[in-house]
Amino acid sequence: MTEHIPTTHELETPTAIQVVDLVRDYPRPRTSLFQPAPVVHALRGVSLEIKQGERFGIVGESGCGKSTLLRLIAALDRATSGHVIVEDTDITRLPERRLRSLRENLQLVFQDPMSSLDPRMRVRDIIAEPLVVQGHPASGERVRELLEAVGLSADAGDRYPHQFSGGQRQRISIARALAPRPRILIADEPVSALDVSVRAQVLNLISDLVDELDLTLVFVSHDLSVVKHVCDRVAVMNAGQIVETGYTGDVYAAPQHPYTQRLVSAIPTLQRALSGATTADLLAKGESA
Amino acid sequence: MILRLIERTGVFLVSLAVSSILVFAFMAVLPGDPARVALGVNASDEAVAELRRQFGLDRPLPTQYFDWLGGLLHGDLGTSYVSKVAIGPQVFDRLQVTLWLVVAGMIIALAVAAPAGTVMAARHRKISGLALSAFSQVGVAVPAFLAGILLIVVFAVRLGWLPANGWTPPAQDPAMFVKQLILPALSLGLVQGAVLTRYVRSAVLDVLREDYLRTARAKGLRPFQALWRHGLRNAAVPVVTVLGLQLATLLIGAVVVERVFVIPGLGSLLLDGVSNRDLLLVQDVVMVLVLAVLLVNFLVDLLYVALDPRLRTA
Amino acid sequence: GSGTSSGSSPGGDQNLSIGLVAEPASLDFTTTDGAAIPQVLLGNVYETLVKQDDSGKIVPSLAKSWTVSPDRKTYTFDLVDNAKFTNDKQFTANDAVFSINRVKTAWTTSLKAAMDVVSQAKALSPTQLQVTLTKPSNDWLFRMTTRIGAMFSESGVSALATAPVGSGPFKFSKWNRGDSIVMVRNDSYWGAKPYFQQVTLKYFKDATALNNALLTGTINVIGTVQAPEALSQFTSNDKYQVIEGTTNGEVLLSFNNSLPLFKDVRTRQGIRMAIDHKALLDTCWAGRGKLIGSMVPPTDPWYEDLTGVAPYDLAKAKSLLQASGAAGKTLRLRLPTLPYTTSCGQVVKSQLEQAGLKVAIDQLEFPAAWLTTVFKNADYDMSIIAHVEPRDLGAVFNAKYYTRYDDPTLQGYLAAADSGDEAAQVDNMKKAARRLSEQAAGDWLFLLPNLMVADKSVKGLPTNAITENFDLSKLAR
Amino acid sequence: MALVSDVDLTVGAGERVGLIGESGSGKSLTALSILGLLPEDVRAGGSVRLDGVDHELVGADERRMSRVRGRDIAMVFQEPMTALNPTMRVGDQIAEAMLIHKTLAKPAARTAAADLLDRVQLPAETLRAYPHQLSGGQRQRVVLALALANDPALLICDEPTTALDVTVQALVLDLIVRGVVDRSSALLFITHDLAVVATVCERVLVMYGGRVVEAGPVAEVFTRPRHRYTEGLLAASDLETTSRRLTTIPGNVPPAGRFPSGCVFRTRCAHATALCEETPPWTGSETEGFACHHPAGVGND
Amino acid sequence: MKRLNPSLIAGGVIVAVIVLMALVSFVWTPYDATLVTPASRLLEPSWSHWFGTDKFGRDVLSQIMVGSRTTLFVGVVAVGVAAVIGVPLGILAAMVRRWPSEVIMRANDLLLAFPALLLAIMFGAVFGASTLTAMVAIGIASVPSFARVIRSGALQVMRTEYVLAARAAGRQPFPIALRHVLPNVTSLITVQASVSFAIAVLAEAALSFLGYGTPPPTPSWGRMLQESQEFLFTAPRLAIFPGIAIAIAVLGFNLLGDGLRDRFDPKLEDRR
Ligand SMILES: Nc1ncnc2c1ncn2[C@@H]1O[C@H](COP(=O)(O)OP(=O)(O)OP(=O)(O)O)[C@@H](O)[C@H]1O
Ligand SMILES: Nc1ncnc2c1ncn2[C@@H]1O[C@H](COP(=O)(O)OP(=O)(O)OP(=O)(O)O)[C@@H](O)[C@H]1O
Ligand SMILES: [Mg+2]
Ligand SMILES: [Mg+2]
Repeated sequence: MTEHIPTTHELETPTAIQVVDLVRDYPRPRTSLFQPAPVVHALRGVSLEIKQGERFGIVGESGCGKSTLLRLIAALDRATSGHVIVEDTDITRLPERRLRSLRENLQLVFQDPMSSLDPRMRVRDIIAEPLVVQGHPASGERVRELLEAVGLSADAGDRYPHQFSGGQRQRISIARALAPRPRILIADEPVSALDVSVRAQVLNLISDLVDELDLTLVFVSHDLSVVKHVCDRVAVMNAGQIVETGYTGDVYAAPQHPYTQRLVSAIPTLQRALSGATTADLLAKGESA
Repeated sequence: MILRLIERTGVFLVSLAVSSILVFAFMAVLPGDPARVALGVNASDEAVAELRRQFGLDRPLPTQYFDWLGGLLHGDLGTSYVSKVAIGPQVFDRLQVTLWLVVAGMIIALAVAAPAGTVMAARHRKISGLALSAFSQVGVAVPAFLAGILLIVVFAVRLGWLPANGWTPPAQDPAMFVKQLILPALSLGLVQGAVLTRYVRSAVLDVLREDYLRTARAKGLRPFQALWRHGLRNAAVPVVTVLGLQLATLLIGAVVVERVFVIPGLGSLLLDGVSNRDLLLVQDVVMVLVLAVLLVNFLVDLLYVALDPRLRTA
Repeated sequence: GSGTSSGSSPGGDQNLSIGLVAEPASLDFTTTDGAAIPQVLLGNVYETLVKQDDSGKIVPSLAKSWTVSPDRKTYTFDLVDNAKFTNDKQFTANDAVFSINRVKTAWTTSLKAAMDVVSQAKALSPTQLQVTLTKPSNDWLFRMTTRIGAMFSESGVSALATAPVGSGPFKFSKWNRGDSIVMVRNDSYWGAKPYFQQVTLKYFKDATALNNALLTGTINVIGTVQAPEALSQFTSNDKYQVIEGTTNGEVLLSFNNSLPLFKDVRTRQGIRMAIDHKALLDTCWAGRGKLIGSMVPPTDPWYEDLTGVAPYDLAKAKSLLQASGAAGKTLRLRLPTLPYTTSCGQVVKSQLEQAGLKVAIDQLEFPAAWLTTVFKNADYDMSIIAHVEPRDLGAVFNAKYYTRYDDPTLQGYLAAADSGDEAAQVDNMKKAARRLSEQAAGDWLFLLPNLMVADKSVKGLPTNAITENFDLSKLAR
Repeated sequence: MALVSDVDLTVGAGERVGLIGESGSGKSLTALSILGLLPEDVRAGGSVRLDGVDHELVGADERRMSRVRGRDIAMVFQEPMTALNPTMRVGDQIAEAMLIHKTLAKPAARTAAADLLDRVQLPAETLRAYPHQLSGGQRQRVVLALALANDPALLICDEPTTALDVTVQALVLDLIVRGVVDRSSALLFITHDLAVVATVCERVLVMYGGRVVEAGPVAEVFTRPRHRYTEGLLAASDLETTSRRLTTIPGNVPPAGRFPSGCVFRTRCAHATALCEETPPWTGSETEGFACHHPAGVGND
Repeated sequence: MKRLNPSLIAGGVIVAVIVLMALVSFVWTPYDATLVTPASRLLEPSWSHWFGTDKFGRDVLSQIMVGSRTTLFVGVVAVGVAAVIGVPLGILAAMVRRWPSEVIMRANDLLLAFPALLLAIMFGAVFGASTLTAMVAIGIASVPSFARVIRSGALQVMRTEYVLAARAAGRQPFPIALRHVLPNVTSLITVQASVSFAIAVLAEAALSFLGYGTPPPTPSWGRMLQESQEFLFTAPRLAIFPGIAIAIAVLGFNLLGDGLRDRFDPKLEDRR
C-alpha cells in the first residue's frame, strides 16, 4: 500500500501497539427467535503496527469502526477474533485483573467534553481516579501538577465539570489520562466537538505533552486536516477495514485508494475556496476517480 | 412485524405460565384450611378430611397444579370449595361487570386527560395552563373512594338524580345500567384522568421541544396544527404505556369503588373469596386478573408498533 | 347474567327489597356454618316441625301438635297433611325421619351435635312421627326450632348449595352472587300465603352504602343497621320507620380462661368493673342496645337483669387487678374485623388502660383468620364477638369452647336445667346465668339491638329478632 | 438579558450569504428570529422585512407568519436525525409542505415530492420510507427537499452539515447551492466552518458575542480580515501551517450574557485598549465593513 | 444556577409541615389521641378542640397529628422496600449482559401484573393485616416502576464516556456502580421516591377503607375517613379533615416529585 521505504531507525524502534487481523462483530437485536441474530461487522480484519513514540492517526467516516478499534486496543471490549499486542503483551484475552499494567500504560481521551467527565465528581477526584484505582497515593500534589500541566489553575480541582467550558473540560480529560504517567495516549476525536479557536488550544496542548512526556499518540479523527497536522503516520479506515496507511503528507498529497481520494477531495479548505473552488469541485475529483 | 408478533406472543405465554405457578404457589402457602373454613370450626377432623378428599386437596401439589392448569386451558375453572358452584361462569360474569366499569372509567379518564393535558402543555406558561395544572394536581390527590363518596352524597342523596349504588346488567335494563354506571365510572375516571393528564402534559411538553415540531412550524403550520399533525401521535407513545399500566391497576383498583357503589365485580368476588378462604376461587380470580394485565401489556406492545414505525424491524 | 333486578322501583306493590349485611357463601347450611344462610332460608324456604313465636314460646308448624311421654324421652308429632315441597312431593313423616337422621349422617357443621341425643326417629303413619331420646332434654325440642330442625324432601337434597327445596311460603328463585338473592312466593303453600310476590335480599358490605340505598329508594328495608350513628337521618324523616328491639346477640368480651392470668377470678372481675358499660354502649353503638350483665337476652324465660353484679367501679377494678398481678401486663385483644368489634374494641382498650392494664389490639380477618386463630386454636387473651345463636349459654361457656371455661358447678346447673321440668329449667338456668356473671367468665358488653329501618308503608317487621331466620311471610304493605 | 444585539443583515435576491462565528455567538437565534420561531422565553426586537411580503416579520401574528414560513422563507436545521417526524412517511412530510400553502393539490403534491427527492438525488422509494430508515445524509437531503418545496425567496441553513461526514457534506453542500441557484433564491448559510463558508457563499458576516463584528465579500474578509476576531479565527483554523503549534485566540467564549460591554471581543484581544470599553462603531457600508477600534491591516499590525 | 420552581417550594413546604407535625406529635398533642372520653363525644370544632371530636370523644386534631406518623411510616416503608429492591435491580439490569438483563426485566414486568392492592390483600391474608405487611406489599408492587426508571437512567450512565474512562482506569464493575452510576441516578431515585410516596399514602387510605390497613386504635387518616362514614350527614367534618389531610399530603409529595423532576430535567437545565 504505502510506498514509503522504512529507514533503519524506524525498524529499530520497538513496537508500542500491534494489531493483527482484528475482527469484531456486534449482534443486532434479534428480530426473530428462530433465526440467528444479524450481526454488524464493525471490524473486518484490521492489522496495524504503531511504533513507540509515534504519532499515529486514524481517519474514517462515522461508523467505520474507529472507536471500536480503540476500545479493543484499550481492552474495554472483547475482540471476536484477532490479536492486540500492547508493549509485547497480548492483551486480547487477558482477564480484567491481569490488565493492570495496560491500565497504567495506556490511557484515553474521549470526544464528548460533556459526557466524558462524571458530573457528580469534583475535578480533583476525577483526575485522581486512575491513581486511586491503581493504588497510587493520590496526593494533592500530583493533581495540582497535572492541572498545571494542562493549563488550568490549581483551584479548578475544587469545582465540578459543569463549571467549565468545553475546551477546559477536554483539558481535564487529558489531565486524567496523564495521571498514571502512561506511555501511550489514545485520543478518540478529542477536538471534534470544539470550536476552531479552542481546537487550536487543545491540539497545541496535546502536541506539547506528547513531546514533553515522550508519549506514543494514537489520534482518531474524521477530519483529515487535523490528523495531518498532528500525526506522522495515518491509517484510513472504511467500513471496518484499513484501506490505506502511510505518512500523512503522502496520503494527503497523493491518496492511493479511491476511497481516500474521495475523502481528500471532499474536504473544503480555505485556500481552495479562495482560489475559486465550488461545491461541485468537492465532488468532482472523487467521482472521476 | 410478524416476527415481533410471534416474539411478543412467546413472551406473553411464558409470562402467563410463570404467573400461574406463582399464583398457585402463593395460594398453597396461604394459611387457613379451606375445608375447615367451609365446614365451620367445630367440624370433626374426619369430616374435614373427607371434604379435602372430595376437593382433591389431599393430592400432591404438582398434581393439583397440573389439574388446575389443565382445567384452565379448557376454560374450566373448577368448583368452589365453599359455594360448590362452578367458578367459571361466576368469574366471567364478574369480569364483565368490572370491565364495563373500568372501560367506562378509562374513557372518561381519556376524555378528560387528552384535551386537558394538551392544553396544559401548550399553554404551560399561561394562566389557563397553570390553573388546569393545579386542578389536576388536586384531582390526583383525592382517593377514588373519597371521590365516590362525595359524588354519592351530592348526586344521589342530596340531588337524587342518580342511584347511590347497585348494578343492573345492560341487557336487563339499559337505561338503569347507564344511570348506575355514571357515578362509579366518574369517580374512577376523574381520578385516573387527573393522573393521566399529568402524563399527557409531560409527553406533549416533550414533543413540543422536539426538533421536528420546529420543522413543521418552519413549513408554515401554526403551532396548534403542528402539534395536532405531528405531535400527538408521538406523544401517544409514552401515554399508551401509562394507559396500559393504569388499566392494570384499575382492574383491581376498582375494588374500592365496587365496595362504595355495591357493584358485584371481580374485586368484590376476590375479597369475598379471600375472607371465605375460597382458595380455588381466589386462585382463579387472581389468575384472570394477571391474564388481563398481561393481555393489556401485550396489546400495548402491539399498539406501540402501530404508533411508532421505528419499532417495526424490517 | 349477574346483577340485581331492581333499581328505581324496588317495590312495585308486590315486590320488596331488603338490605342485609352478610351474604351467604353457599345455600347449604348442612355443610356450611354461619348465620347468613338460615337467616334467608329457614322459615321461608325450609320449615321446621315446631317454631318459636314472637315471645319465644314453642308453637306448632309442620307439626300440628305433639305429645311428650312421662319419662320425657319420647315425642310424638302429628304432622300436617297438606304440606308440599317445591319439587311437588308431599311432606310426610318419612321426610321428617329422613331429615332427622340426615343430621347425624350427612351434616358436617358443629350444630349437628344437638341431634346426638336422639336415639331413634320413626314414622308411625304418613302423618305421625315418633322421636325417642336417650335422655330427657328440654334443649332438644328448642333446637328443633332452629336450622337442624329443617325438613328436607327425601328427593330434594341433591343440590342444597344452589337449589334448595323446601315446603315454606317462599321459593328460592335466583342468586346474583355478590349482590342479591331473590325469593318468590310459593303459590302452592299449605298455610297462609305471604303478601309479597317477590322479595329481594340485597347484600351490602358497607354500612353507609346500605343506608344510601334506602335513602335513594334502591331498597325498602334495612334488615340490620350496622351504622347506628347514621340512624338520625331516618328518625328525623317521616318517610321512614325505625324499629328497635332486641336480639339474641350478646356482645361478649371473652377471656381465654385457660391462661393463668385469667384463672384468677380477680383479674376477670377487675376487668368487668373497669368497663363503664353505659359509656361504652353510648360511644361505640350510639347507645342502641341493652345492658344485660350475663349471657341471657330478655326474651328468654330465665332472664334477670344482672348488670348490678359487677358495676363500674374504677377504684375497685384497679385494686383487683393489682391484687391478681394483672396490672401493667399487656393483654392481646384480638378482634374480628366487624363494625361493632372494631368500634367497641377501642373503647374497651381505652377503659382497661385507665384501670392499669395494657391492651394491644390486633385485627383478625373475619371469618377465616379469626375462626382459626381465636376460635379454634384459642390463641388469644381477650376477644370480642357477638354470640347470636339462641340459648347459647351452655355452648359458649365450657372447657372445649374457645372461652376454655371449665366450671363443674355451671355444668351441673345446665344438666339439671336440660333434664328437669319447665320450672326446674328456668330455675337452673337463672342460677347458671348468675354463676357466670359472678365468676366473671366473660364480660357482656351489651346485647345487640334489633335495629331496622324501613319505608313507612312496610308492615309486619318483627320488633325482636330472636330466631335465626328473618320471617318474610309476615311482611306486608 | 440581551443575547443578540444590533444585528443588521441584508441578503439580496439570489445572493448567498454566510454567517460565521463560534458556538454561542448567536447565529441560530438570529436565524430563528427571522422566522419568528424563537424559543418561548426569548423575544426579538427590531425589524425584518422580506421582499414580496407586505408586512413586518418581527412581532407579526402567528397567522401571518405561518403563511410566510415554508413558502417565502424556508429553513434547514442542524440536526438531521431529529428534524423529521419519526412517525410519518417521508413523502407525506414533503407533500405536506406544499399542501399547507395550497401550492399544489394532493395528487400533484405527491408527484412533486417525488420530483423534489429526485433533485436531491434520492430514489423515489424514499417517499414511502420512514425517517429512521434513512442515514443522516439522506435525512438532511429530505429536509432540504422539504425546504425547497415551495421555491422560497430565502433559504436559511443552520449548520446543515456539521453532523455529517465530509463526503456526505460535500454532496449536501452541492445540492444546497444548486437548489438556490436554480430557483434564484437567496441563501443565508450559518456555520462555524470557515472553509465551508468560503466554498458556499459569496459574502460573509462574522458574529461574536451576539453582534456582527465584520462583513464583506468572502475573498475580502478571508484574505484581509479587519476585525481582530476574524483575524484570530482565520489563524486558529489554519492547519496548513508548517509549525507544530497553531495560533490560538486566548481565553474562552464567555457564556451568554457575560460578554464585556463595549467591544465584545476586548477581553480576548491582544490589541485591546481602554478605548475598547466603548462600543466600536460600524465602519464601512451596509454590506461590507467592521466594528473594531484597532482594525487589522492598518499598519500598527 | 438552578432555579427553585414553585412546585418544588410548595411540595417541600407541605412535606416539611407533615414531617414537623409527625415529630411534634411524639412530644406533644393537644389531647391523648387514643383516649376515649364519652363525655366529650362528637363536639363541634371550638377553641378547645380545633377540629372537634369523634364519636369516641377523641380530639380530631390530635389524631390527625399522630396520623401523620402513620402516613410517613407507610411512605417510608413502602418507598424503602421499593427502592432497596428496585434500585439495585435496575442498576444490575443495566450493567449485566443482554440475556440476564432481559430475564430481570421480564420478571419485573411480571410483578407488574400483580397490582399493589392485590398484593396487599394477599399479604394481609398470609401474614395478618397490619400496616407493615400492607406497606411491604405496596413497596414490592412499586419495585417494577423503580427498576424500570433506574434501569433506563443507569443505561444512559453506562453509555457515557466517563464510565468508559473509569473502566480504562481499571475500576471494577461494582465500584463503577457505586461511584458513578448510583450518584448519577439519585435524581431519578428522588423523583420516583416522591411519586411512590404519594401512591403509598393513597394505597394505605384505600386499604384502611377496605379494612386491610392500619388496625385500630393507631390513628390513620385512611381509617379516620372510613370511621367517619356513618357521620357523613350528621358530622361531615369528621370526613373532611382526614380527607383534606390525605389530599394535601399526596399533593405535597406529587408537587415535590414534579418540582424535582423539573429541577433535574436536563432539557430544562441546559437552557441556562
Ligand atoms: N456496542 C455496540 N453494539 C452494537 N453495535 C455497535 C456497538 N458499538 C458499535 N457498533 C456498531 O459498529 C460500527 C462501528 O462503530 P464505531 O463506534 O466504532 O464507529 P466510529 O468509526 O467510531 O464512528 P463515529 O465517528 O460515529 O464515532 C457502527 O456501525 C456501530 O453501529
Ligand atoms: N431559550 C434560551 N434562553 C436563554 N438563552 C438562550 C436560549 N437559547 C439560546 N440561548 C443562548 O444564546 C446564545 C446564542 O445562542 P445561539 O443558539 O444563537 O448560538 P449559535 O451561535 O447558534 O451556537 P451554535 O454554534 O452552538 O449553534 C447562547 O449563549 C445560548 O446559550
Ligand atoms: Mg467513534
Ligand atoms: Mg446554533
